[in-house]
Amino acid sequence: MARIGVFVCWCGSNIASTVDVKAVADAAAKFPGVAHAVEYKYMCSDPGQAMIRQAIADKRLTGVVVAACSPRMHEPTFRRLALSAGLNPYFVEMANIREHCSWVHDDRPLATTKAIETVKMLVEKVRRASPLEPIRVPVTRKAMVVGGGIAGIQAALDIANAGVDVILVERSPSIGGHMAQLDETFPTLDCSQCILTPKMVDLAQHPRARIYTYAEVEEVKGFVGNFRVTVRQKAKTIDHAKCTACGVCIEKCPASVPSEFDCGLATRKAVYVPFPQAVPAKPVIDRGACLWFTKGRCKVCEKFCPAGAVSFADKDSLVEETVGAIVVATGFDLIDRGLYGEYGYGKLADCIDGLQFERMLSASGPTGGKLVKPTSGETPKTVVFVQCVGSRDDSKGLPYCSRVCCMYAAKHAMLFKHKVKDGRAYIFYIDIRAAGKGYEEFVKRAVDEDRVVYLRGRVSRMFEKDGCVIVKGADTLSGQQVEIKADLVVLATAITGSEGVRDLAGKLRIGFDQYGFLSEAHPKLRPVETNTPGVFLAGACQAPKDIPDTVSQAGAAASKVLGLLSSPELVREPLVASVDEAICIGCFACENTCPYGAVEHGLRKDAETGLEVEVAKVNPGICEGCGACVPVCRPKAMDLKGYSEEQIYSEINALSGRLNVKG
Amino acid sequence: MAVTRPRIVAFLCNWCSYAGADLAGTTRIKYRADVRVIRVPCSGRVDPAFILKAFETGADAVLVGGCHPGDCHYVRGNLNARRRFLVLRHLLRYMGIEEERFQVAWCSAAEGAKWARLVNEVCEIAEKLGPLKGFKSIAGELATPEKEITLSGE
Amino acid sequence: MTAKRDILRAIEAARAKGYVVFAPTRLEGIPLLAEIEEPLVIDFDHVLTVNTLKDILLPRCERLARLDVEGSGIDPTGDRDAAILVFGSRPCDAAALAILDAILLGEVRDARYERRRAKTIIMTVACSTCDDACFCTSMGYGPHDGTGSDVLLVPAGGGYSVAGVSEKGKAFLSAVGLKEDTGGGDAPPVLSRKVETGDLKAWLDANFDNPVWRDVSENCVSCGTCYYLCPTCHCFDITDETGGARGERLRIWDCCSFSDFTKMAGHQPRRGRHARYRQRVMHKFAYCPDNVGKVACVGDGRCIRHCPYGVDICEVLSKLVSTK
Amino acid sequence: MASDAEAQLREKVKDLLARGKVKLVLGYGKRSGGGVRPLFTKLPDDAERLVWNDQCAPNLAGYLTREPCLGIMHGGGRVGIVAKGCDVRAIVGLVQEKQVKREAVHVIGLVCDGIAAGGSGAAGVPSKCLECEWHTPPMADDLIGDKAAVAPRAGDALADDKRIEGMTDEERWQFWTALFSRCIKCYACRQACPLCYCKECITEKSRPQWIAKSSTIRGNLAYHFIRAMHLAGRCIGCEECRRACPVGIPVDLLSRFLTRRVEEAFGYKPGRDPAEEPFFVTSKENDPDDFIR
Repeated sequence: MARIGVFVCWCGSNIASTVDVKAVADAAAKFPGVAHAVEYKYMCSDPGQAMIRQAIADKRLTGVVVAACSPRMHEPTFRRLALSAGLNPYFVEMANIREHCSWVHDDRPLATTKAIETVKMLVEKVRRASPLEPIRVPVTRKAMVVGGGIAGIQAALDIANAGVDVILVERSPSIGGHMAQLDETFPTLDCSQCILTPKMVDLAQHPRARIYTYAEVEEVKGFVGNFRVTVRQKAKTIDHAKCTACGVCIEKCPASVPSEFDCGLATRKAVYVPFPQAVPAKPVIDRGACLWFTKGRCKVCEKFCPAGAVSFADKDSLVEETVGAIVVATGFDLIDRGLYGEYGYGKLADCIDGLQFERMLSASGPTGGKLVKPTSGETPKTVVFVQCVGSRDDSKGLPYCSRVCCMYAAKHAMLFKHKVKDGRAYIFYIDIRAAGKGYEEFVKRAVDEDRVVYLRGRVSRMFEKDGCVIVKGADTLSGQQVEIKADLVVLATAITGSEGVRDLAGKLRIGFDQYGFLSEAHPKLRPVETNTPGVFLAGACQAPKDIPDTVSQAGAAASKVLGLLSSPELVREPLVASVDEAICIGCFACENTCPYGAVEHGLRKDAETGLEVEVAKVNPGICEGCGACVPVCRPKAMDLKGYSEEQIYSEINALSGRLNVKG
Repeated sequence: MAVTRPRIVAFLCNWCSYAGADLAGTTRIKYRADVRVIRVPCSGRVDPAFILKAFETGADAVLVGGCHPGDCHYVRGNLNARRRFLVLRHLLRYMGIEEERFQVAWCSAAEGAKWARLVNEVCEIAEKLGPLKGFKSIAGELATPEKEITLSGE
Repeated sequence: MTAKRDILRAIEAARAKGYVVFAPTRLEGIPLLAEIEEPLVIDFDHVLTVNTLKDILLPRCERLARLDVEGSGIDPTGDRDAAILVFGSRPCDAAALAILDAILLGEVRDARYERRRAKTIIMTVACSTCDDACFCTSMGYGPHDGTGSDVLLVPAGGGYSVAGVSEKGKAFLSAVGLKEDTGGGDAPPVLSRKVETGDLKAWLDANFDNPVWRDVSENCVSCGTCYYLCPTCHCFDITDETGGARGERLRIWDCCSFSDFTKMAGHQPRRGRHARYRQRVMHKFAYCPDNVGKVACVGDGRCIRHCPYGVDICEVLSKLVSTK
Repeated sequence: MASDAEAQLREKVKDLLARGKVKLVLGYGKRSGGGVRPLFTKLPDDAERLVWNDQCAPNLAGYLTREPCLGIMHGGGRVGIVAKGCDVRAIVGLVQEKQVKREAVHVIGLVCDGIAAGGSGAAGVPSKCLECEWHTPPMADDLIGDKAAVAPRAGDALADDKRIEGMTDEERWQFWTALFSRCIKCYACRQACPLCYCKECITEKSRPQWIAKSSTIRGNLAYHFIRAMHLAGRCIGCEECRRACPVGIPVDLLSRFLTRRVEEAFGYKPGRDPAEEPFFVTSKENDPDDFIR
């Protein structure tokens, strides 16, 4: 027999001024199953809580309804209280008679009626409640980071430094990512590699870190605390255990292809190390370019390798790693300039993108840091930088701002001027967005000290004319059409999610938008979490970011991971779905509906036929408790704890029979 | 006895609509007191049986509040529900219950004002249509009479 | 011979005396036994109504009590006291009452059934036609049989011969001013169906576990049609239905072919359609004879006529007895 | 439905059973006193008793989720089934909903140009035959019958619908309550429905009791209301429920109406393709939402 206690809160005058709290308590006292009903000034205050604790003991209450503010406010408070008083916390419900009643109604009788009926509903709900225990899931104290750019490196380092094992998976032959391609970084103009490479080395040598380069995530099974990730180690064809990184193979290799790292401004061999400071510094063979794999002859490298490290028999291998949490740091790509007919479809040789310009600037780059006009090799005198190429351009389907272009365009212009003292730099912009620490000052420097010319407007067309690129655009400030005869044009092309990220998102069951950026769980309050518990985001894979933001998000992701892995087991709210296997007919509508893959297959011996039939089972470690599976279960074998069929039925049922409160 | 006021039963998802209703409170936006709120984790939890039962037990209109598409705390619960609700509205109409008596709204945690407006609108709809007689007429023994109590006067 | 109009007059007279009158009518072409306000709607031409006297004496849904947890608590409810006249039901249905009486008014008496039975007059109209599902003769009854009736009307020429079968019936006749005249009625129709069941009872007693049960029940999909339309099936369930603080306790029909039959009592002991179908046959042709000395089948043929999947009790019975 | 089709059918079934391709074939046999009824064909010689004519209304798919078929399929055996277009759509539904493994059934599809008037309870030609787009089954292992010979029936499949749509809300409510107050809750409609395969129906749930058990109008309406929702977008319109109803309620009206609405709104037609996901377990960002505030 239920013995429910109802505690009506005045919340000072917040509730009492509009709701007749005494009438509510009196009415509640008469509800079936209610053993005790009182009102008090502040239920959440110490005396208020003491009062409830006392009543639970004295009146041997089996359930508690606190009629006060929103459960989103104080439900945890009163559930904790119940626990401390020896009552299962899930026997506590809150009737929201403040936010949903006293604060939004003036009419005392009507507000009081609503309060009474609301209390009645929750009394009925509590009467049908069942005791629930927190779900405990053992946790594997190890993390995986996908992507070896600055975001991944930083996250991995932070995790490893905290004493937790970490595995980093990078698709290319070396970690480092885009940051390794950059020359100097805004707003301080310090050398990118000088600050990045030490981190790369730290990670490579870290006792708690393991790096898979030239590898990709093949499959992800399991769930938060225990992901089972299968990693595909692509065949390197060079045995790194034997390789001494002497470089002879590279020297001798006859096959050359455009270098990804140098953005096609230079070539690399089929057997290659992407860049001098690469980690690992040992080469792999690009089978797409290797003559042996494409034409079936050569094997020169094998002949010359002193260490006998070349193994053409090498195959892709699959490795399974169990980790408790995953950080996705897959970074970004630049959009294809081919989108822009008006800019020559990316076919103008003297028109390059920002990353190519970075390579050109870099001392270790294809030109050794010398700026050249690709067509002639001369030093460019006039350089036009164009911002928002793709970004903020609905006509190209990219409405968003790529966030870093304003800054790097300014940086590029400056660095150009530093190298070519008598050069002229023009920047076409729409707005200047320099909202970072020291950013505005940086742009100002470009204008004041380096005399960079800013033109507000879009470039309408550019085409090649006697060895130069003619750039036509509008200067919307002077209201004039401008035409510039440029030696070199640098396009700040828009940033999108990196290629292949959609597959990965599918494997991890996390969302992404149409531009390939991964979805955070909440844009403001859960910016590094995803909708899959245990999977976090760092860096440009979530949205365009500059290095400082990327590094801080990487740190945030790392701290989330460390928080998650800080205890040997995971404690989750027990408000999850569960299946009555005796009723389940195995149509698995629940499985198709569940956004988390929490429904698994089990076997049940059917009482009627004696056959072993497949039935649905909910993995409480994965279930998020949304209850989407219940309405699609026709026989109602599925139910949701805490919002059970019976509880909701009773709440609705409690409303039959109107109440009229007379003033 | 007072004129019978409309009875609206609302199922609100915990993350958006319920929070939106909370916001209406914290910002003291006034609206009609004829709504009774049932909190559910997600609009995807709302079963057609809930709506049927609500009508059976005297609701003149039912309102389901969920997150805007894309904002669902559970990724796509609201979208799955949307399909059911569309079908349910057809069924209600086909059975002779004005489909306007069943309303669905996307209401975010930031839309306190929208929540207040929704309640008032649905109340007006219910008043325009008048009390839902159908289910009352078949409730038989289960038709519970109205009760009256008076304020404590304190 | 009594003219039809005199009979209709008698029905009017009964209504005048406060009888509630049930008679065969047609609803969208379907013959149904229903309460009538006006004798002219009575349908004399049907073979057999879809529903049976059970609808009146053992209704498919009957309130046992009202509940109000916030008010008066639980109070038992009776039903209306008016006397009932059932006109135009067929001999097989009337015969079924004799069986129901034996079961429900044995040492355990069903008070509600008894009360209603006592105030009900069964005015049977004997059959002038039959269809290929009828097999009353095989069950020891016939198209002109009076078993279970209070009054029996047998078609005679254009009209009817009238006989008071029970004392109750005779009294009723004089009360409504209808004279008995048992002058020769028309010849009864001849049934095409004949069931050879041999010593069915002995076979049933000996063959509870015979695999043939699976074969004969293959077509059965465990719906309640045969039970709900059967004039002698009488199993029921009791359900409480609530709305808010109000509720009612109802007695409703239940059916041994449902997979949740007797779930209330814990579990359905009969696993599989064959077991449930066997129960139905056993109950009618073995258990009832054991318990009340009567076979619980009158050969009205509804279960054959209305089975969506052509389960034919006659074929089943002959198949059973012919199985070793 | 030429009798040579019947002959071919018998041949085919005889052969399948003889070669042990299937352990059992669900087909039609003669029913005493005219008409047909399901025939469980187990031995090659039984094939002679199979019939195929315009009386073959019953949808046999429902037997696939019952014994003995369940046991056979579970043991790795195959079950043959004689099926018209509408019946096959039910089988497709069962495959979609994981009740039957495609490879466990051998579908003997029959080209069908409609069953006889009154074949599904209602007077006149069954409306399912009037709107039939499946004279040739959408899925079959063997196909018997001449596609060319199909002569579609004349008549308006949506006549009932139009009548009901033409009513006022008040009239519609009266119409349904009058209709359903006739229901005796014998559950013949449920048991006959090939897609009502639940072992324990929600009507049997008492905690909570969403659907009043009694056959009061209250209970009947709730039952048919929920049933319609459960069949929306799943009902393949075989009219078994209507055919089975002893008191002549056109039980299929609701679920078929809803299924048409589902097709309009989501372009989904049940029983088309076994690989298709049931519509109610998925959703699209661009689903219709004009009714949402």
